[in-house]
Amino acid sequence: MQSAQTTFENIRKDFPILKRTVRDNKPLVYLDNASTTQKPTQVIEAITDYYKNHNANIHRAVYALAEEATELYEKTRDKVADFINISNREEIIFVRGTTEAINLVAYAWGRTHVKEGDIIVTTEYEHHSNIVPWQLLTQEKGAKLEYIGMDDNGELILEDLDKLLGTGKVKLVTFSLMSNVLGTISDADKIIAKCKAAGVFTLIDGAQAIPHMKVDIEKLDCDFFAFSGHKMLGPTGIGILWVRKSILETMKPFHGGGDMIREVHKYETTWNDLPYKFEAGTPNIADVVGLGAAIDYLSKIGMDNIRQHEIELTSYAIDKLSDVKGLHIYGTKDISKRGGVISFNFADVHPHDVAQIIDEEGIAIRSGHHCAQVLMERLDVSATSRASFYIYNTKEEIDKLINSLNKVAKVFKL
Amino acid sequence: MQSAQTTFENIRKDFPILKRTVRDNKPLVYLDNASTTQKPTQVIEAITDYYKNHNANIHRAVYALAEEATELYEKTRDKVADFINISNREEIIFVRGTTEAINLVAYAWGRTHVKEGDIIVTTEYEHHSNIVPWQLLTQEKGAKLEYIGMDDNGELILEDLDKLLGTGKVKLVTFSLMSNVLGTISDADKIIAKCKAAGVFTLIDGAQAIPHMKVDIEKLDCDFFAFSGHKMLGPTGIGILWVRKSILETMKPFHGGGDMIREVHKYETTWNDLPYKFEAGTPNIADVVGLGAAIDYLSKIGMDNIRQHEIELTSYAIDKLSDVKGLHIYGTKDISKRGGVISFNFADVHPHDVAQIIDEEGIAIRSGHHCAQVLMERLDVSATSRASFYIYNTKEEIDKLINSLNKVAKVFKL
Amino acid sequence: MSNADIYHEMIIDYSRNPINYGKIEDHDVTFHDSNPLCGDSIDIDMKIDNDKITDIKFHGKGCAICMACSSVLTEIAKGKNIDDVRNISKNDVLGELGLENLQAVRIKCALLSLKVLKFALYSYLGKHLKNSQDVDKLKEEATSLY
Amino acid sequence: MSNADIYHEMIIDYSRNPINYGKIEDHDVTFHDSNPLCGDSIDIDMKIDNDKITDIKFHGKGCAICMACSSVLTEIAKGKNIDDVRNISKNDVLGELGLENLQAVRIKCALLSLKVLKFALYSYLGKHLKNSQDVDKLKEEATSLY
Ligand SMILES: Cc1ncc(COP(=O)(O)O)c(C=O)c1O
Ligand SMILES: Cc1ncc(COP(=O)(O)O)c(C=O)c1O
Repeated sequence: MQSAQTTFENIRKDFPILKRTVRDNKPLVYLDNASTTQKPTQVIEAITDYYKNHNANIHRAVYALAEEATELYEKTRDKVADFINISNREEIIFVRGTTEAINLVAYAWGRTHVKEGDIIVTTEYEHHSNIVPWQLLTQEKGAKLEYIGMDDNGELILEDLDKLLGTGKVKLVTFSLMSNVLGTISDADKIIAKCKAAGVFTLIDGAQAIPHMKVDIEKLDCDFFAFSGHKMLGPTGIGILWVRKSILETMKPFHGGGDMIREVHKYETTWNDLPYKFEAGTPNIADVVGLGAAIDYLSKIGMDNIRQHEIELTSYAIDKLSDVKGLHIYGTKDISKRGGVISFNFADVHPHDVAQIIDEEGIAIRSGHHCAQVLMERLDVSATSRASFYIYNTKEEIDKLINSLNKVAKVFKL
Repeated sequence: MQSAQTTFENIRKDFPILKRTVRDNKPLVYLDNASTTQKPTQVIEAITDYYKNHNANIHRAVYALAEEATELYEKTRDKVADFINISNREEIIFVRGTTEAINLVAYAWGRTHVKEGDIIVTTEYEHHSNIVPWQLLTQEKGAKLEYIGMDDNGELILEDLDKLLGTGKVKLVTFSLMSNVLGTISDADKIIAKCKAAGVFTLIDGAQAIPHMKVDIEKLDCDFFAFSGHKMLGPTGIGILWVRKSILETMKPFHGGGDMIREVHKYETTWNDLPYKFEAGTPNIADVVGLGAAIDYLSKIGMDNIRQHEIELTSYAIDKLSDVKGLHIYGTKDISKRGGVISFNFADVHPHDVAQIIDEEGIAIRSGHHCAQVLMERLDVSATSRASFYIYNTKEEIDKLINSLNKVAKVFKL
Repeated sequence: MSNADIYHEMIIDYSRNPINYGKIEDHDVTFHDSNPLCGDSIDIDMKIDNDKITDIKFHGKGCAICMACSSVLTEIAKGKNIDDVRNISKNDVLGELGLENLQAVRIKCALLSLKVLKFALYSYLGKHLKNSQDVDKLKEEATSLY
Repeated sequence: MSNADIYHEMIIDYSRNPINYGKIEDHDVTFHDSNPLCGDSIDIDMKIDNDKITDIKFHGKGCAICMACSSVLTEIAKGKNIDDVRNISKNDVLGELGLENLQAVRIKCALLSLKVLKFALYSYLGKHLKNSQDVDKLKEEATSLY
């Protein structure tokens, strides 16, 4: 491994899109990484190499290409297992993304195991994809959806969890390891310990955590874990659901179709082994291969170095933003408890207007509810502006963001 | 449009993989197109251009990249609408492939509208992905799955349909427009007319038809239509579900999450407009763009020219194969009723052994049950060998296939 | 038009001091909608007397564009006959603020209130009119605004 | 080894004339499994007397590799003690036919019958043995064969 310093200096040249200019010839400053990340040449080339040299449908055919494609596809499963530190590759299911992963659990586990009167617990700072599937499930089953509240520092109120667990009716506690709005890193160890003591399953939405810090699932000891490839330098259209095998074995199939069956007869069917039982149809083979390349790329830099880089950027940004008059940052300022996601509001200017004005300077940030309307209600705002960082971002880019905010101030006569 | 002749002569150079050699330096002869097709440079470049120049999450952000990405994504929806001739772009839902499309219908339509005692009708020559989802649904609901039988010519026995419709209990008739094993083109006009007369919905599995012939959904007048991008020169991981709007409006959401909602509150949620209600989470943006390029490519050649090219190849292949001693071809030999898919068995040699031996000559065909075990039972075989053609295949390649079969005969002392 | 030029004086003013902002407690019709992608959310209340919009107010949350357009729209509609209000086009609203070339994603901010207004009329007319086909056209119009 | 070289005399012979092919009507144990990807399907019946496999037969459908390996495997197992049969490894079967370097997708054809045999023993021992941990190891072995 190279030293972290040199690594991050050289990283930008791996990302072709960073050479782009936008609007009036302004260099692109991409600060919407919590939404999706850019892709390095290594990932793009893994995909093109797949199509130019190995493309075939997998698992079934005996010819050379099919053999190569199958091997490339299955190799990524091993890489994922390694990356999140789990020993059983059969527990890894390829899906489209975090959203599909959580819905798969809600259907294939939830529809079997959740009954009338049961409680599913989520949190006030979840992404819609970790709320809506549980609303659909609990409404269908006559079960209840309850929330762990958030304090004004942007941290979960674990007493809420204690109270809910005390009812004895909780079947599942689900929470994001890192909030996509506030960047808060949840105290997963504590939550999981409480749930384990109560005999309750835990699902972690790892969409924001996985790209930005080392995650060791064996150590976390949760039961379900979901994340998306496109937020970790990988292609769109691919994500991971990990489920503990003993639970996976109690789950009904979700999608029916090719590859997930053992024997199909007219009126009954038996299922394939894990994980294939949950991978019906032709999978997104090329993007699985691309995800493998993304994992290689991240591993080479080292997740701890990435976390360190983001801590530096985020501290710097919080400092600078705090100096902007009228600008309010949400969530904790304790850097050890947050990732590189900063949500803010700027005086009375609506976040859309902020985003649009600074877009003219080439700066890409997100504005809106960030698919977290329950959190917006909790914060009593309709929207926030959000800047989020990744490995290729620099302090100079943060300076540009700050400068562009001056323009907003001017336009809105702040 | 160029003349068909020149078009097909020049096509091979668009496909980088066709320059590959396999095994002992043998030029690749790819004849497994019913499984997945190869990709032209134009499609591969659309994907890389997306990642190198436009990548961003779609629909929500106001910055330049997001605007470009959204436009590219939505433009493919228009291309698809055009390609299958439907006027309402809101009826087009992006999914992973045919399998997800059919499962979406089974969940989001079936779970609401199919009741105990109802009948779902499929056919004996369906792919598992058009059987298993209906087994799961009917078993859950106490409904029944029934089959339209197939005659010895490989065609559907429409009297079976008449009898089933006569019960008055049929809710849906689902069938593939082209069989992936026999190549039979279903008599969709007749089936749909019968179903319409009985007030019964129809779903068409278009996975095999769409890549190989002009399909006009408005004219077909079915209610649901599903197909996969990867079988029509497009990337893996993307497919289409089309649903008539009046039906789509009666369907419950399937996956819950980002983008499919209108407003999320803690305990209730309202849904987004069509088609977004059914596109939860970050979609497979890059591969949607790639699919758009595939449609452009196919449209430029012209679907009628493609069909004509395949008729020539298929007639030629059937003629040549018929001359091979001990070789049995399944299905009709009436070329107007079949596409470019030929399933056969060669004396007493198991299809795997056939496929493996000719793989040494660089020839890629499929062997096995082709995800159609119900059909295998009907044919009373455990497997077949299958060669399937596409725009880049040539008569010379068919000659090579025939020659390679001589080697099989020699090894197995036929 | 550069995208930033849309933030001229009038827009900024309206966003801070929207006109016709508020509720009408004894409205004859009210309608609410929101933009699923950005969270902008608008309610419109109306008093209707003898086929005439005698009063109209809006409230909700939105960006400067959304607020300015809602102000302009309600101003255009106030005092007009239903038939005239039905015919308000998107360019009537956008033109007033020089926003004809707004980018696609912001068009939704600009026209949310027009959509809400059309749906409000649709729901009002549904209760008070015989010709349902005519009313359905209004719904179509509202749905296809953006 | 070129992949085509696997089709030597012995394999072709066994595929046409498998040995130990058929059913045992009064078997003490029987097991069925299939390969989900290619459709190969094998049943094994056994007579077991005093911890000894006194008779073993297989039937089903499969390619030449599958048939030849099933023939060889049943031949190895016949007359042996359960403990010895438990210890049959994949190389015992593959080695007999010179198939050690078979490509991944065909390994499943070659070892399907060994998997079925191990599962059959597992199910037999499950009914006749006390030491369940020991039996579970057998299941693990069978599951992880390929
Ligand atoms: C007729 C038919 N239906 C459905 C499918 C399933 O398509 P996919 O695997 O892309 O979901 C296929 C191809 O495998 C097919 O040939
Ligand atoms: C915390 C969190 N969960 C879930 C998701 C949904 O991921 P995807 O859109 O890739 O399905 C996201 C990102 O949008 C997220 O940030």
